[in-house]
Amino acid sequence: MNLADELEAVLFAADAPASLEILAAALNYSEGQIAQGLEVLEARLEAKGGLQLVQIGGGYQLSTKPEYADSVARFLKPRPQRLSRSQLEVLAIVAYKQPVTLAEVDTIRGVQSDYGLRLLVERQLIEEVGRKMTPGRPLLYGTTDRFLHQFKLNSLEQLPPLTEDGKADLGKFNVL
Amino acid sequence: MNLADELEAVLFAADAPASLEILAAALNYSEGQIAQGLEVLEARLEAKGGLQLVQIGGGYQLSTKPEYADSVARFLKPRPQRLSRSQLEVLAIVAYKQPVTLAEVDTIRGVQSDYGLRLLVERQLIEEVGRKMTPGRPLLYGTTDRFLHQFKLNSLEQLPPLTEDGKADLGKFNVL
Amino acid sequence: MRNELAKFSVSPPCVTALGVVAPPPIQVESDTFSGPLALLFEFVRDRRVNLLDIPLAPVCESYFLYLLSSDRSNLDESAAALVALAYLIERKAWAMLPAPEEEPIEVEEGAALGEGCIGDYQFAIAALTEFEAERLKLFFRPEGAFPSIPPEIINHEIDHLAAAFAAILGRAEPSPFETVHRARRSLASMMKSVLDAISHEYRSLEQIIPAPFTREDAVYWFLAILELIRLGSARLRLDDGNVHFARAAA
Repeated sequence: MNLADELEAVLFAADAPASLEILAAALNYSEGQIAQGLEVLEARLEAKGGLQLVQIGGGYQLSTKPEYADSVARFLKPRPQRLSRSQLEVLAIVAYKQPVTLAEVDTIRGVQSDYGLRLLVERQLIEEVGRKMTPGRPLLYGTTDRFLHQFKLNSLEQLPPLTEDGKADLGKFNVL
Repeated sequence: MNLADELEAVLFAADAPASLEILAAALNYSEGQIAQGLEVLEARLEAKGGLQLVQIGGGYQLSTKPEYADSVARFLKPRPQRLSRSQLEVLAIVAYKQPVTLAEVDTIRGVQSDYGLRLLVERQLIEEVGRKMTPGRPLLYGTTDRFLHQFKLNSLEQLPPLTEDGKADLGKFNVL
Repeated sequence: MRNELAKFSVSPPCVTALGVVAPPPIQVESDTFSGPLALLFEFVRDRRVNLLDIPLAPVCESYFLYLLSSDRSNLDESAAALVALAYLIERKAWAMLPAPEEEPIEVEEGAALGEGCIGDYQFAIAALTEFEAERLKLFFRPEGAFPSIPPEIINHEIDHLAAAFAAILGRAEPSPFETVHRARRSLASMMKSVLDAISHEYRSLEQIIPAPFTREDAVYWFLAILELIRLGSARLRLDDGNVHFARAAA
């Protein structure tokens, strides 16, 4: 048991960069001692292993070494599943016409869209936002914050504007 | 750059146990090679540092070493809540008798267990696994992957067996 | 169930806090349950009453009676009642089916144990307690803690999104044509107003049209004057490049 190892364990379990101050308070050392411990840890990690110590956002954090970025990306890859063409269609309709009911999506697409809609709800890209005050009180759907995040949008206003003939004016839209 | 370090980087980035199969597919090695790499990694981590390799929930995962538990807990502050005695009772019955209905748990414990059961469902240690085909179609419960993870089990087979006279056969049980 | 007890609300449907329409207060009377349909629905759902003891035929009859006597505008309410009724019928149908002799879902080892009592599990409980204590000493990476690779960012898919919408708009049915409900004006009535407004004295259009006026008013006035000129009831004259209008001599 030594301070460098203790710091490694703590930084491993942290979900954000930890400052000298916070580390010192949690581990009962002075900030100077913590800084020394971090130096030892940094040197040990640099010499061996797949991890490194980085100073980021005013604190310290463990990260993978850059040379393993490809492996890590390949390992994490299966998660960002691309949306299928039909999911994209449903999502586009919900994004531009929200709040919108399943029946309205069906009408616009000309095919049943309940499966696609459900998948998008599962992926938390769209969600129920209320009920339409028409017979049957059908559910209304809208996009989520996750949708904004996934498409790198700051707000819905950043959706590319559509011109009147129904074609998206992609030229005007600047992808971040 | 070597396989053990690569595995360390990948496992660091993972937030759930990764199986040999998944690791082999992601890193383009055979499962045998991955197993060897993990052995090297395990030995290196054991010799030095604050982390260790654990086999849990059907896969491999990095964790902090037990000797740093207090430091990490102090750093993270909100300590994971322990299960109460009655929750443990319900959980044990579900674990050994799954799939099992609430009424069956009640019978064995001799007291109503719906509250405990609900808490365990909320903590995602047990879940509904179907319905029993008897009148009333009561829900059947079973344990989750999270249950394995929380009790450091690799699979349900690692639960200590109960002998016929109701006493567990301690000798056969091998803690990891 | 007595039909005379079925009293129905005909006025606006009762919308609950969730925006769901409550079924109408159809009264259910039996030996084991007495109360409105909605309450029966709740009791059955929560397994507080045995559905097998409650005859559903009179409830259905009462529902039909309600349909006949209720207003057409209560479609939501009758739909809500139908849903509740359908649920009860389905539940009862299931409950009346004979239970299969053997359980189809079974775990071979676990189920081999008898019913048992909690004492049989003392060891298991002790073992789990021990495992938990050990496990609580381990900390794993928190979920979603790997920040270097954004989880699900797919570059440029936003363009595809817009393109998908544009493509789908091409295929869309035109929205139903909506008539604009504005008071229709006829040119004839407008011509009458214009005739009243002009005199034998030549005046410009601005002087003739009573202010304030909209663009649409201006168009109507202008068209009416042109029509009057065509019919010979009005005349126009050019003064210094400005057009002036007057009533034609009788």
